[in-house]
Amino acid sequence: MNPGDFVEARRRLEAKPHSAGEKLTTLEAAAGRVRDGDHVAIGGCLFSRTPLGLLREILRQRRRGLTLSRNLMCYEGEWFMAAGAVERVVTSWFGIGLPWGLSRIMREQVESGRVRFEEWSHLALGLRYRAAAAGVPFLPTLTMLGSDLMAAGQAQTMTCPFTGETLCLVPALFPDVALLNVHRADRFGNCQIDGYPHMDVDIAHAATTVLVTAEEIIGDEEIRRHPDRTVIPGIVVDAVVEVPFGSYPHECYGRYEADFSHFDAYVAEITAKGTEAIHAYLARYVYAPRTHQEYLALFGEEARARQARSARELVG
Amino acid sequence: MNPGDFVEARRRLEAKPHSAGEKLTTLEAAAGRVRDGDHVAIGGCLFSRTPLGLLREILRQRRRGLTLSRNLMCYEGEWFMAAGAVERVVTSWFGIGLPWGLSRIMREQVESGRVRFEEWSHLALGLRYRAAAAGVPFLPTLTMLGSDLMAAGQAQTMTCPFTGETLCLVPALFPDVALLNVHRADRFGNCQIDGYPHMDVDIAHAATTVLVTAEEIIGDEEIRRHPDRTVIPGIVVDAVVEVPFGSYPHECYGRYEADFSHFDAYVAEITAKGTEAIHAYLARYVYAPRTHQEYLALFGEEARARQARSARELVG
Amino acid sequence: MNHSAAEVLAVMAARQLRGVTSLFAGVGIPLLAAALAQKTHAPDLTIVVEGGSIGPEVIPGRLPISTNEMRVAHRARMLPGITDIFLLAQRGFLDVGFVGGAQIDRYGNLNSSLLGPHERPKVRLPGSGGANDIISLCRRVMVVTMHERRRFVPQVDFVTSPGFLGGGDARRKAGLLFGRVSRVVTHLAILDFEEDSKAMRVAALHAGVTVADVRDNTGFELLIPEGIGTTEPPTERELTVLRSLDPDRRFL
Amino acid sequence: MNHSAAEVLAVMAARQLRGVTSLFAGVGIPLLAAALAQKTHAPDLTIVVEGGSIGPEVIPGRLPISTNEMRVAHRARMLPGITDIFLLAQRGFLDVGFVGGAQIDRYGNLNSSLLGPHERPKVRLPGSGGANDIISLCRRVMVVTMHERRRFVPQVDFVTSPGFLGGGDARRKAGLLFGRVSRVVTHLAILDFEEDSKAMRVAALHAGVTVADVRDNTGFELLIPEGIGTTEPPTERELTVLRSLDPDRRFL
Repeated sequence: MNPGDFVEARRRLEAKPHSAGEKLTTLEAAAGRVRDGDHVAIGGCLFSRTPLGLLREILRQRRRGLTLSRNLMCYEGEWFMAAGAVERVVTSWFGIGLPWGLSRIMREQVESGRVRFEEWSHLALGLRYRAAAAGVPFLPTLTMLGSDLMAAGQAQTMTCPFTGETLCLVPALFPDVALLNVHRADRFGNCQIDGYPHMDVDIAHAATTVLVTAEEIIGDEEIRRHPDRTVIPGIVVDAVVEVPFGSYPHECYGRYEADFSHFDAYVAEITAKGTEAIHAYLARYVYAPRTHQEYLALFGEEARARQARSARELVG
Repeated sequence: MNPGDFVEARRRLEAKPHSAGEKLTTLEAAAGRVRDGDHVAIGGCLFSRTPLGLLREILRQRRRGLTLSRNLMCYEGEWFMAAGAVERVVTSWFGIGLPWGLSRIMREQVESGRVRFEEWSHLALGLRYRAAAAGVPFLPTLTMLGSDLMAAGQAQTMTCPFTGETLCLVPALFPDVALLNVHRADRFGNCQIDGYPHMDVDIAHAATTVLVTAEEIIGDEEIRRHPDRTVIPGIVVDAVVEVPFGSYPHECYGRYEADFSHFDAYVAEITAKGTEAIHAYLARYVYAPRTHQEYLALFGEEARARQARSARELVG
Repeated sequence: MNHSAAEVLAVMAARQLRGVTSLFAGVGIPLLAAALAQKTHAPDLTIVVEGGSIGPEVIPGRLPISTNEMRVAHRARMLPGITDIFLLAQRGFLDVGFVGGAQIDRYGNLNSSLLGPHERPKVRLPGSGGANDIISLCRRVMVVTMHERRRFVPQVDFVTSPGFLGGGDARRKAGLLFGRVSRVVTHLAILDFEEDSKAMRVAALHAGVTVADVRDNTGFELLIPEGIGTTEPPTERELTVLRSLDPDRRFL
Repeated sequence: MNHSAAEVLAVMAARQLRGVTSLFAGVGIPLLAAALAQKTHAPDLTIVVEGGSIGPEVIPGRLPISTNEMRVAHRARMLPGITDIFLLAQRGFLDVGFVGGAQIDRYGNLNSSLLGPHERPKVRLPGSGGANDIISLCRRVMVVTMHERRRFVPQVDFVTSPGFLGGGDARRKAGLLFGRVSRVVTHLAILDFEEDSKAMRVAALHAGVTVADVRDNTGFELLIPEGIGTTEPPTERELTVLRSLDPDRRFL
């Protein structure tokens, strides 16, 4: 799809079977809606509310040729690269976090030309999703002007018809699929998020298909009691799965803090053994566990309880 | 200011003394920041969360030559017209509510040419505030195209550089002053709203000066306990006044329902006696009460308690 | 069962919502029609109201007066801002929108802005509100209106909400790529638009209504195809449900 | 009191915040500098972090690692979405932004994207994140960086975040109407830009640093005006407060 092709994007949305009914399903069935070659947008930001449950299941289903987009991409990006599942990443930043330095896996894959890295500024990428969410081909902005990001991406400049000033136009970004992990959802897909909203709302409206994991599925009465906490309406959502600790060992605001000791070990292994280490990691954490429960068991209940306590201390 | 002149709008914002400190003040001092000829944007929608306290005080201070903008304008628009305070209204709809028919006062003032009526579609007006809130000169949209609203307003069409399709560009609307009534604010101006957000957030960011009444001023610890409920940051607010029942007899979500019997009486008087009736109304409800308490006393405690009960029944 | 013109209108509008999953509706008859559909043949219908409510439930006897008051938020599932709720329609999430207007012409254009010349109107009406947005952005739009000669005019004084503009492909040429007015539901008939010319056409008459009745109440030449059908009259069940929603008959 | 290069950097950056009411800051030294300023001479300073936090407080010993994790939300007053928080800057609400980069050139342009040719980089760096947005949109921007020759290059390999581009009025001509890089704060000196050419210039040296030290650590010709002053060394109070914020010296 051409950048900003809102006509095609809307036709896809209209052609899709949609319903206002129930959407509860399994991780397997939800992830099964992703096709080889799809553009998959990932909710959350860096190691916050990453939909790791869905991402692991997509890898288990051995998808190929994907485009991944995310505002700040964390080690899930490395997984898809090492697994040979991704051809292109669209992001404003790729790493694990300042203390862990440059991503060795990403450098190998991008510098060798195996994976294409399309860089946008953080705001520009946010506006691309927002344009798509609004069903328009672009949004005007004052960011990115004059920088080499203009030529690297597909942004254009225009002369404002009202003021004569130069503006940057960033084209809408319409993902095929959006993956989100939220705090609460009802069975119709109405979603509530606590704390940081990140870019999830725009991503959900921008994508053709929206797959959601929720830390908790709540009842009809509960969603109706606080409708002003709902940020994504069920009518835009296609699948909902209850996945407690769905972002673990990344963080979920107020519920559990990220487990940085896991990050330390992950990076230390890659630093010591390179690509081999990430394959071992994928085998252990992605391919081996047959269920989300088996995955969580690898971390232990005590660690989860500790991270949950820690979260309450920070933002309780 | 020309439509969409974001450069001038930003320079005004930068030139304004601003602070991250306390902003608690009185209705009188807050309203005193409005100048003759200002463009005043009104928060809420129709008879929901109208900042009536501020509006009454502006009338008491006998401002002249104002532009009023509001998405759906209710009888506060009639007050300003009858008081000779307004030259121009920018809105998508003007009335009191379906059951009360056309606004007689508005018709007289507009049809005689005394007041200019600039009509935009509801979304287009929302996007004008949103463009201003984002500091850009326009936003693209597919609404209004082909209609006579295009020629009536200052919207333009453009050919999309990405897709070749025709788009409508609505110019940013930068009010001089925004008036809002919110549920809760802290002394720094951080605002929380329950229920309908209407267009308040965009209006606050679009205006140069932001005046807020809050049903309740809350403490530092309380705002910090639920930062994800804050929708307007203190750094954009200039004055905060605690005004319980600040929209009464209009509604405030969850706190009090609109008192339609008051609307009935108001319209019946105007239907019977015309302009004379509205002057009598202004004398009684706007000019006579020296304080907000005196104003509320005109309605009686019992009515307020009834409307508060009613609100809890509806959305408790 | 005897019934009023408003009741026929509400029942006929409700019947258009079979299979519809999301509807943009205003208050009054449109909201009543939506609630009726929900309680009969469209239980999964999500009602969306421009004031900022998704999935509200109508409280019998306490019908909302405006699109943005608490009554429209009753038991809602989400309360987005007004601009955002219209953007849902712009993105293509809304199946159907209901609109009305003071005037409608043969190409389905609606006027709710003013009567007389633009610059110095004889009657300044309330204005578009969301009507222009709904007709421009929803997938399909149905006009729901009483059928009166002063309302069905050859050409509207002001195009507040574009139907097919001058007919043919004029709407598409103006940049309105999505949506269209698919039906006009009145208390006399169901009307649609001829494929090529986009001129208004009678699709079905309500029981007891003749072509002459429709013509008499229309200020322009309607297309009248051969063998027009007749709609089923409102059933007792439909009327009972409808009246239970508006027992004071504020809108019915 | 003895002090590290990072401590000098944090103290000098903090001192730039006198009178500043709102600051866009990243994690690490910039956030430490902001917290130090808040606890000393800028009690009213509102810290804004791109991950979506307004007015958070730093927990001593529990410094955030990323701009969008819970630690940055601690005692915040608002948590807007990421796009919205940048739009605050675009509208003009943010007084000052702190940025950094892997390379900086004589016109204050920054590179955090890649080393080597664009199409096939020798080193692919993490990317802009919000750096480009902060430098494009805040009223004033200060670069906060260690002063190293490999970092201070004649021309950046890639302009991730535009300073004055080619100098003179190039920035304005590119459409960047607002904001500018006003200062470069390093562990050796405070630098600014000459009014017309926009070339980098030494404004003040830190105690014990010579012009030769600065030259040795800069890969291009700096403007060196007559009579450059010297900054006050970090005070005991500044260092004490700073160290109390980062007792494990993760960043200091």
